[in-house]
Amino acid sequence: MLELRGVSYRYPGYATQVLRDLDLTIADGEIVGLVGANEAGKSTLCLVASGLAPASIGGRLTGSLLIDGEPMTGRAPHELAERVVAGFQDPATQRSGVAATVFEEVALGPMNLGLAVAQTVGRTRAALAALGIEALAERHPSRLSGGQSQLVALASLLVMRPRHMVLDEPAARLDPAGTNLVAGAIRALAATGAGLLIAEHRTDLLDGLCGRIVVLDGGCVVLDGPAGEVFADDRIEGFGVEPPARIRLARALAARGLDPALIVLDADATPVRGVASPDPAAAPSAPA
Amino acid sequence: MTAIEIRGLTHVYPDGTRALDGVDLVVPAGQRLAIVGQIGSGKTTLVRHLNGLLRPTAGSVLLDGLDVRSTHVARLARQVGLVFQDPGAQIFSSRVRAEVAFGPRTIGLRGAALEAAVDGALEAVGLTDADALNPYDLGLSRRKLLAVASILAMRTPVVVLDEPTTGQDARGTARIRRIVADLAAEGRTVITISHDLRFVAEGFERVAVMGRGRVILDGTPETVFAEPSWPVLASTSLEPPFAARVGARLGLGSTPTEASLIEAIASRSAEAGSRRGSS
Amino acid sequence: MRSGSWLRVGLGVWVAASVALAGVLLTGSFAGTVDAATGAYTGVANTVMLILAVALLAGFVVYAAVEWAQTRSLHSISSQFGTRTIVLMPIAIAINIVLGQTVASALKIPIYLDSIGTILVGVLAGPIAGMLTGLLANLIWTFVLAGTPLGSPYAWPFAIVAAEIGLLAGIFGRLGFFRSRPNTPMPQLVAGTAVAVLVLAALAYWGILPAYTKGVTFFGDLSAVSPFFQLVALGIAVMLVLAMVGLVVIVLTRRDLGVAFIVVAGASCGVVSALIAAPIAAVFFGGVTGSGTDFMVAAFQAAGSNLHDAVVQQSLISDPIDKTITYVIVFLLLRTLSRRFLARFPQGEQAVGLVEDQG
Amino acid sequence: MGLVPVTPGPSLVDAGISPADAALLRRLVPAMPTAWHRLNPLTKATIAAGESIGAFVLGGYLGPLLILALVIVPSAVVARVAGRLLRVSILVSLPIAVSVVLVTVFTRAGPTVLFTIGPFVATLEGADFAGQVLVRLLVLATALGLFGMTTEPRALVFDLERRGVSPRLGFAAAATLETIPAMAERAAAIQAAQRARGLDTEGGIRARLRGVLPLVVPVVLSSLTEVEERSLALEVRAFGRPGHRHLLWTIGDAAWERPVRWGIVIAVIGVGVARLAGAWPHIP
Repeated sequence: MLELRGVSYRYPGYATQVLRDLDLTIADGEIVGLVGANEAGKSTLCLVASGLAPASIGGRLTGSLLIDGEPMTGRAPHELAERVVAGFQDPATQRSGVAATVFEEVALGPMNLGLAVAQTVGRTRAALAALGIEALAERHPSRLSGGQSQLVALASLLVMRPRHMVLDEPAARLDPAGTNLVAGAIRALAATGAGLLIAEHRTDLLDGLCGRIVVLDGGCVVLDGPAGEVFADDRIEGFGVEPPARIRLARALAARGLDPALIVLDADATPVRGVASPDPAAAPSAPA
Repeated sequence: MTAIEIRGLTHVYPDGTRALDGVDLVVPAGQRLAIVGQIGSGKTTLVRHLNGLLRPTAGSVLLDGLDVRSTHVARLARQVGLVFQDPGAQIFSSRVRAEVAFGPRTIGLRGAALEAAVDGALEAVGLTDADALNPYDLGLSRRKLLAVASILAMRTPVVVLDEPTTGQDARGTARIRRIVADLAAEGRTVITISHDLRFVAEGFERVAVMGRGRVILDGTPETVFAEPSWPVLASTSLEPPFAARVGARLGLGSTPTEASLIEAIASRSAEAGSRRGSS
Repeated sequence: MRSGSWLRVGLGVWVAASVALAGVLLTGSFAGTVDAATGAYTGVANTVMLILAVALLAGFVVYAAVEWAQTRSLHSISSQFGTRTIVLMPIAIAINIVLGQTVASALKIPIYLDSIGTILVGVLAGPIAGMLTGLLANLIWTFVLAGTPLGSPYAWPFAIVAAEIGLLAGIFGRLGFFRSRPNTPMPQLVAGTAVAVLVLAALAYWGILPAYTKGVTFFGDLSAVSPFFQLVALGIAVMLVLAMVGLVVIVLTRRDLGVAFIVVAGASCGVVSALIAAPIAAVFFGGVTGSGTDFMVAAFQAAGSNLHDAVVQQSLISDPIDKTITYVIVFLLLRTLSRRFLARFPQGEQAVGLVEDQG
Repeated sequence: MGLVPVTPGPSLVDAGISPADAALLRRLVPAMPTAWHRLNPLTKATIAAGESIGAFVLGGYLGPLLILALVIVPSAVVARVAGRLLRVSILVSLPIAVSVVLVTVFTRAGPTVLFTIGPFVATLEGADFAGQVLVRLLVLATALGLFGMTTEPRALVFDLERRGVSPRLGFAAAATLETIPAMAERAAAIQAAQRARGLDTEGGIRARLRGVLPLVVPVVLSSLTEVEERSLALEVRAFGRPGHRHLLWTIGDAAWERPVRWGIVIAVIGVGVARLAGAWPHIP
């Protein structure tokens, strides 16, 4: 369980509070989506939730970060590493730059923890298998596609066996092929039972993946609830968040006086053929 | 205004990779063109020929009939403004305003004209009240808008945007769409490279699909995203926009944008309604 | 500092002093006289400077060894090296190698500019981090990059010079020489510039000119000196005056006294580096570096200086220019940096004078 | 000296590692085709440093040439890199060699004149000094070239870490390999971006001077952004944790290699002190 209680934070050298008296709880195994306009504080929240702010960055945190009820104040970053980890946008800067193979890159974390070679090898194999990238084990980490590099970065986090993972726009810099790879990987991470907090603009990626959605505006949590409810809430556009396609289309149809049910999408947001085909017989009584 | 003619353009990099393999593309002045295709299909290489950063190995690039090779790069910058994908590759001033002023000042603007160009560009990207800030105190999204502003201020007849919507939120993308529309309204040619096919379908009148260094499909969003073209899109690992997929599934023909999809459904229902009314 | 650390520092200083003394006695530098036969000037200054640098390094090694013996760890040193400083090092080394070559080739003048990264680390992360980065940079340039096109087998002897550059940059950074002082009031501006010009003149008079006029005072009898050297000394004097006039103009127009501070710091680092690098270049490479400055060495030798003096005379021209330009570039860089970066480095905010209440 | 057989491969702790994993770990170890490659990296580094400092300390022609003939060349033959080593060493030392000849031959004062070209007088002493410097440079280039071609930098860094050097310093050294090419690419991309905004980089000195800051500042600023992101990514993987790490693989260190290393160090220091104290006989 990861908790932020009454958290406010400002960066070193700056007076403005970027997060203001914010509460957030992520239960074990829960997948939470974090949305909000740019500079609403999403990245800062990710840094605070992973303990990097203030442990690594410095700055001023009031309130507390608790993991399984234990306050993390004053802990060094490496003490947090087995509890909560953070992933970032750019696959290149998440590479250590000192490993000649993907296997050694992923094994870096356990080695830093001082584990015995047998344990490091075991954990690394498990992490590569969980994300389905065993085939990349002996490839050079800098000669992979954007999507593959991001998967290696996620494996390098999973190998730490954290209870919580915070991912700040993991697919932001990827092409469609890479984005699909990462979306699949996130589902695999969810299946390992780790709690996930994922910051992302494209609500379609979060729709159907996250149980809960938190909306951030001006450094405060303004909405926190089940994904279906939050995405259907009309206020989110005011917070600079665009609802997923299915809701946009439903609203557009309703605005034209048509029945929103004309377009029905199955779980992974692909249009279902037939059900909504406006066959005169099956068409509901469209308003005259 | 500037029309662009690209004839049989081929480019082979020193390490032997054949990035462009005979590209033919004519872009009339004032057109909004989107170039799409997977990473490595030659998109960025192509646009770098427009402002002379790269020289053709074979073929030619003409700006208003003038061969790019005969013009000095610094002077080409007056005609073709190129906004790079990574804002960090350009920003070097300690104030937003000074950063935007760099381009126009380098091509010779001074005094009131310079200030007007800067103000106009800051206004277009919504950074008017942030002009005294340090560019690195802006978030990544506003830094990208700053990079766009620094090119807009040069008032070039051709503006090229490389992946403008990456990392932008809904408001940022909407602002970029407005900028594209305003530029087109002023009769300037706008070319973008983008993976965001919804932004492409909604904001551009022509789409050139590139695959392995060639233009493999060229047409309006309606034709390029229609179901018959899907195999070609797949060959350069592109997925048609969501609205196009829904439209095809519902047998409504080509609906590249959500607006066109709703329109098609509305007309289909009205038609069904009238048939039932008359039977 | 706790008692243990007094012991370490005391031992380190004692060893450094003894190494310096032994060095001087061994090479008999203090007896520096004008060499009767060729009238050449036995370069007292540079051998002393080299000995001091070696002594400093020996003192540092002893300090570290004692700390290791006491605590089985090098905490007082490694704590200076947070993750951020360690990650900055390879990037600083890459900046040295890549940026130095790109800018030097862009400007097409024979300066090295290969210490921008080392100076940056010194200012942002502190003197010891700067020193170690300088040392590591040259060793890596030779050993780790050996066999690659970028590697240079001739970089490692100058590791000690790079260490000194990093150390000085760290000290100047801590003392605030890199602080921009925008729109300083006019009286302070004039006073500050005057002091800077005086310091530069003194630095030139005692540091640079002696190597060219064979120990003869500027206004004294010039006849004993070969005409070639009179010309060179005159040329340097004119160049220095021009530089100072330029400095005054820049400081007054930009109203930033910081420029005066940084030029003084750059020039002094240039002189110190020249004095240390000269003997190394002479001993290891016969005074040759393969770059444009070799022709100056040849010219001085043709005019009668022996190898040692010729190299000193050459580096006393090129190093101060190179280091001053590098210091000014780093100064302008720091002025552009947003607090977002500076605040996260151990000495970042202190170097640029943004120390805000952290409370 | 380099022909003595080396103990088999890297030492692998086989406790609790499956055969498949053990095979994988062996594949991680850089290829070491010859006996010379299989020497411990620190030994090869000490040999390279010993050869180059020895050449300077011995001075003259005989010393450096003996080092070259009796140590460097045979080792290069054993390591099967002799051809490439010669080519690369010549290439690397050519620019500096040309300067040495020009500077010393023509400017060193000396009684015996060989020939004169215009104002320049070539003296025998000049040629002799130039010859000595050239031989030293050749030894330096070949010694370090041989080390570079037969040792994977990461092997040296891991070996030093095994001996107690902090992994953080090892990281700084090893990370340079990937950082430098990336920095070169970034500088080129930035120069392209600024030229796209009208910055003229081929003009006169004033134009070029104006081009310095628009190139230097973005390179440094974007590097500092990268430092920030890299630091966070490493902290999250417990990079900051003090203490010993169990490395996946290390290069074996044969029993005889330690005395050889110390022998080289002592020999070079001995000759150096003797030379300083003037007790060393002058050999040409």
